[in-house]
Amino acid sequence: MNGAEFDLDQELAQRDDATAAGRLKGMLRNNKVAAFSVLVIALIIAASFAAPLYSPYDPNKPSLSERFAPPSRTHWLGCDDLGRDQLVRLIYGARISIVIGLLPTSLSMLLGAALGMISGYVGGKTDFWIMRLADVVLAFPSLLLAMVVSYTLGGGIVSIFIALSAVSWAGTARVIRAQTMSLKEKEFVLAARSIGVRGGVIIFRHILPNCVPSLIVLFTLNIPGAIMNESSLSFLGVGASPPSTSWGLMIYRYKTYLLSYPWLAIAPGMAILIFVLAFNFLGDGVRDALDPYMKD
Amino acid sequence: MLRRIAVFFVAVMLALPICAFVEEFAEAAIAPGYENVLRFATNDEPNTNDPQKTTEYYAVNFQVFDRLVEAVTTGQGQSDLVPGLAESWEISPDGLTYTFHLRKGVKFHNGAEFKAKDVKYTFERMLLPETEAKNQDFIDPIKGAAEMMDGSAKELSGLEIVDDYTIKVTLKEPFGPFLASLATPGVAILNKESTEEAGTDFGLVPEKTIGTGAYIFDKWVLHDEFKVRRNDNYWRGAPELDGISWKVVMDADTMRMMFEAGEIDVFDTDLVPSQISYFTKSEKYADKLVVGNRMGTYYFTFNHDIKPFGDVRVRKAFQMAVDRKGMLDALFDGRGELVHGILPPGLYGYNKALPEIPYDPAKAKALLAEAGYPDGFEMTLTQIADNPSTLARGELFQAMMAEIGVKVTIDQMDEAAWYAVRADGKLPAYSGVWSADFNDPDNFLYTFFAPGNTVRRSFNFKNDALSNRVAAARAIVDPASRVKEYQDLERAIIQDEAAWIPLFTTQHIFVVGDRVEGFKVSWNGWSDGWHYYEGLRIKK
Amino acid sequence: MLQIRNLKTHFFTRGGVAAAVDDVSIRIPPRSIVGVVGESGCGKSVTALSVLQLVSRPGKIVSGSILLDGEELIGKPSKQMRRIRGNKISMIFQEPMTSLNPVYTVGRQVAETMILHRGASKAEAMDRTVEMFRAVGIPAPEKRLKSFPHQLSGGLRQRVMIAMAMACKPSLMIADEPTTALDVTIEAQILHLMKELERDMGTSIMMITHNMGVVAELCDYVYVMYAGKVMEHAGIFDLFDHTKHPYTQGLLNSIPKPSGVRGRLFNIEGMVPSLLRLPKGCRFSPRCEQAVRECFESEPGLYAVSPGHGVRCFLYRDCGDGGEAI
Amino acid sequence: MARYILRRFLISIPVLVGVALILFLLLNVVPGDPVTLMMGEHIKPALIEAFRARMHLDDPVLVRFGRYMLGALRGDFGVSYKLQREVSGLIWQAFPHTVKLTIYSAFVSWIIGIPAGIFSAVKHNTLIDRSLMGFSLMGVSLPIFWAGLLMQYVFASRLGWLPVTGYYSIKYYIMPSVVLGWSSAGTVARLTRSNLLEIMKNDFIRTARAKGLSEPSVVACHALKNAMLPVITVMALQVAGLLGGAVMTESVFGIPGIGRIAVDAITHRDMPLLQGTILFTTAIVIAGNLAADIMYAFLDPRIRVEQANS
Repeated sequence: MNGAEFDLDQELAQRDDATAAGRLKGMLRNNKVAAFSVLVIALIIAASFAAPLYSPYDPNKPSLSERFAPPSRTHWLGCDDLGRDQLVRLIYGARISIVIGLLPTSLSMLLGAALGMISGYVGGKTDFWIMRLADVVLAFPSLLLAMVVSYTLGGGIVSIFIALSAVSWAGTARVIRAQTMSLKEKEFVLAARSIGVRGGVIIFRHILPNCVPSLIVLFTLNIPGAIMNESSLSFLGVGASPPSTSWGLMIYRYKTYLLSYPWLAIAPGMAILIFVLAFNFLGDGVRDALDPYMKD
Repeated sequence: MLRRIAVFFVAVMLALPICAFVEEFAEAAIAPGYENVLRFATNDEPNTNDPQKTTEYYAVNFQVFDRLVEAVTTGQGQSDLVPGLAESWEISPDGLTYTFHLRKGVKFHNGAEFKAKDVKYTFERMLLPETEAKNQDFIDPIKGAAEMMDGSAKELSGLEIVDDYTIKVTLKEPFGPFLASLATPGVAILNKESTEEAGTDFGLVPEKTIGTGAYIFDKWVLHDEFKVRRNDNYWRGAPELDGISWKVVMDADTMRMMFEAGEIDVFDTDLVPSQISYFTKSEKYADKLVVGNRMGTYYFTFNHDIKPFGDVRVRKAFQMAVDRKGMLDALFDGRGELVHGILPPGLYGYNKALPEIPYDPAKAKALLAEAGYPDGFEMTLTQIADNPSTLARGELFQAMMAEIGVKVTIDQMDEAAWYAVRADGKLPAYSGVWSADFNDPDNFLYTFFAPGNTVRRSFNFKNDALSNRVAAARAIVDPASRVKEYQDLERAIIQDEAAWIPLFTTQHIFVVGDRVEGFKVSWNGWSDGWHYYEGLRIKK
Repeated sequence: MLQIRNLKTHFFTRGGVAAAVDDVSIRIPPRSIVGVVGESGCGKSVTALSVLQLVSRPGKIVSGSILLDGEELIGKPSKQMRRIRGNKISMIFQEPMTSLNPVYTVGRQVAETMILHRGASKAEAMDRTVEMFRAVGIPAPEKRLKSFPHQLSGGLRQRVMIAMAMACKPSLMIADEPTTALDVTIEAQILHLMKELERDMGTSIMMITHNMGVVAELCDYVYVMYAGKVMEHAGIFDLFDHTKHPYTQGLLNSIPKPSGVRGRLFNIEGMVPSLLRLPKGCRFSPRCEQAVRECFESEPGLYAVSPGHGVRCFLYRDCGDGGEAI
Repeated sequence: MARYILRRFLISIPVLVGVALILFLLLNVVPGDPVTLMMGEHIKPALIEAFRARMHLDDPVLVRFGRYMLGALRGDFGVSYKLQREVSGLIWQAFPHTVKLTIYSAFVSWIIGIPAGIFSAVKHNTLIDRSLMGFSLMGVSLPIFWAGLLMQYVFASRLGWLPVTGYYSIKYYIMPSVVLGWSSAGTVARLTRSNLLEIMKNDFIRTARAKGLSEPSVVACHALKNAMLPVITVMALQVAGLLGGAVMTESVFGIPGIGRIAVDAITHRDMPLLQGTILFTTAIVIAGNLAADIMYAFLDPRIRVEQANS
């Protein structure tokens, strides 16, 4: 028995929400903004992937007679410079923005988590070199690095994947490394090591599960960055292979009509704003709920 | 103590912007000194203003230098060759020897008098390998040019100084458009002494970039602005304007806002073709459009080395599958004219009688089937990334090809890779526009279809007989038979061989602000032009 | 001097309402040291924080009365309440490291109280701080003024906390487990210091602890709390010599005996119940060895076994009601 | 202290060399030949050879890297392919504009971020908290070039209050700084908020309250200073983010800074210039981190004293 002061909150937290999932559920109950964000994100994702089921127009087929048609009952957000329905293109474009938000983030998480755990667990020279590499990557202004990488690899969506993964693994690696190092000293890990369990097994059995909450937090917080970077990379005109498109590319392409046909440029910008804002709110909520380790 | 310093540092950082704000806010909106300056904008920084070392940035060169012969704009898409620094010239009957009588009393900006040695210096500098000049094409028909370029000669044997004001130029073989090519901005005349002295600073440092032109190179702030000022001692008479400035604005959409906010005087719609319909349809700008015909042709290419483009039936099918009128309407608001060959209307030697290539997707499909592709095939169209107007053209092409069953993938490459692959003859297909450097069919046919050039432009045109005729046509002296030969070649290459898909020529539209009066588009419809002509002035 | 009457402080949580302090009455006479003992979670700290009205959300004082020299503190406007905190009632905490702000010197933190409540100038306050440091036995006080908390040992830090608490000569000092985090020798010194201060300055002390040894050494009067309720209260000699409540007996048994008979340090079976799921009947019944059927069914009142000695246990029902220590 | 600074400084050298090496490899394994692009289309093969020889483009990559680093040590970063001038000169010319933009933007981000963070921490989980955080996060969620264009449209083109582009005086910097500053205000607000929340849970806050301090004084005197220490670090780290954002902002608002020439260099494959700008920017970022650490050490007595003792 110790003399800790009465802390009911903690007591409750431990009893009701012992698991990460439980705490996330609690967050959705208490944090209305985060809950609403989840709804928005889910709606956007569902709408975009179900698009072929209900879309009245082909997103890629030009219709020269309807060029720059203003918003109307048949075309809610009007038509673009080649007469394609803007709303339909926006919905289809969401897919690429979503994939770009999720895929490189997942890749970089995997890479960062793996390197971070190896670095933290093995220590020594391995740790030194991995962390110096992380320093190097973190020192680059990430957007410029992504631009260089995607320019090096040539346009196209795959190079954007690689570019975005290459710039964002380092932050993850640092956090996971720090956690691994503290977990490594925990009794259950020491016990496992003392009976000769192999390093790889320890990492997968004992360390990885304990890093999951941090990974979830990092994941939600990294997605908006990836989507924003994609839109910035589109500034160079690289990205999805035409005629398919992404939100970033739509802004890039239609910004030129901002003065004459403003809806063309405003709609994809708003879409990014809403989607990314939702992810930011969700990320904050998730971090408030799960974050035992990270401060910033 | 150290802590205090840190605190102080933070405080200063916070205070700095506030001070700056107070200090700088009360400042005039329009820069003083620009009251009588014509203000342009460009979206690309020149690499240099050395006329011999650039192939694309002539905005300053036109104003600062003069040429032996000048091409002046006489009407929309029309030009005349008039005497420049050469007062007069004689051409020998065999077309091999040109004798130029130079103008006397012309002064360079540094006060030195223009003499024959300057012409000799200019030509030899262009040809010497160590100069790394890029415009050698325009003078390489001169005898001895090849020897200079490969380093075996230090002097140009085909150029002879008769006296200070007379030079004699001998060609290797007759070259019809020689005079016209001397009028291109790349062959501007430099001053021997000052250019030698400037060394690598020539073209970069304004005060060391000396010419005889109507304006003096005044300043160049990188990524911001470059400017020329009036040459009061200009031999044709000082211009009316105090100067001309070019603002470097990377984002063309920003440029348009600057124009509307009155920060620039002339808006070049070529930089933002998407804005054409806005300006042409707006009543506000109806009387502010200055329109010139472009001496240029838009086209799609295909690489004859790549299956199935070796088959003329496929190429013809493609020619018929493109709705060129629709494309012109959609992308350029219909402001232009369809082209059925190579040469744009208005160019010397343009053939009005060329039969029209019809838009006929059904027949195109039939032709494809005949060639063995009833279900179409897949192909790649390349373009340089970050070019929305080319992309729009490509996407329309993509959709039109889909109609005849051909699936087009658009591959956006970066500029360097694109040029490198094209020079290797390996680009599968692309679209582009070619505008005349000088007013002659040679500038078009030789560029694309001469042996070697068809590879460098990724055509790989297989009809060697025609290619060789393109090269041989250069030496024809008689104007009438020259024109006939070029027209025959054009018909054979495009209408029979279907070597490319000609699209259209477009108008070049400038929107000119309230202050400006008398602005003219240069004869070839370029963005850069020689802004020394009657009537150009700024309203007071 | 301080009278807590029927104080109820509840925590309104998602899981339900937790009565952390449930009908507690405590009296602290002038110039005395009163102990409040119990396991963690018994509500002793919340009682202390309630006195200063520093219970934070989701906790809330529901009812009761807290009189300081006859003046009601509950419901006092926060501005007036602030004049009492640190001035008339001060408080020191368990962990002297984290209770001091790491980015300010200790001198400044002590002086702050005097500047705030006594309107002293900075120089005056600093002089007084030196005096206070001397009074609480900090060596080289002038030098220590400029030290940061992390530069001091735990014992010194607690002395600083005490100096801060005593700076305005309050009539009551609440000490919440002040020695738990310290070594035994340091603990003895600090306890000695507190006793001295009580004697010299006449400040009453409300001593919150789980340690019966500390109580034996320091206190005049003791309240034993369990799960939000006072289980037994008595004068120090009554409590040790005539221990009545089974829980108190358990607590006392947990003190290591000098005789060398080593039993388990704490021999009460089971855990403190969750405040959200209190057992029916007596709260202690599930752990009580002497519990009878009745104990599981209804709650005992506070019975007076002798004047000034109350016990909440059916074993002493016969002694009659009125065990409130008022 | 001096030793600490020196050690931190020495660690950053290999990082910088690593950055240079990665960049060099990245830029030199690229398909496509910048020479074709630089020299134009009618160029004779002999000239290309000459150019390649002059630029040593045919040596092995590592030899070129070594040569480059030796040059860089002397401050010679080569000559820009496109602009044909010394890269170092071009960078120095551009740098002041970027510094200005960065300082102004940082200022904006603090003005928005710090108060927003403080108020939303104090009013934790209320509507005020959510809307302040929402406002700050909105900046993070706006694509910079889109927001920039919208602002140009509204404030310059429609209202005529501000100039569209330029960098000649403070009013030219208003829009770019707001766009860029707002975009990083969210980070500052987040950090301020979470730090403050964390700090407010500390025991010494309870001590301060028990002393009788009012809630605003508790926050201002006791919590804020502790909470701001990490924020100061972030301010310096922000430099990296702002420099990245400056790429977009400078391009849209016509500020001839580092970001702008970097984009120019990317699109023109101007390797010496690109390499120089990125290396320089990275050096600034590293210097920023170093400054952050040192500043942190000065401001936090715990670290300061430890360093002094060691």
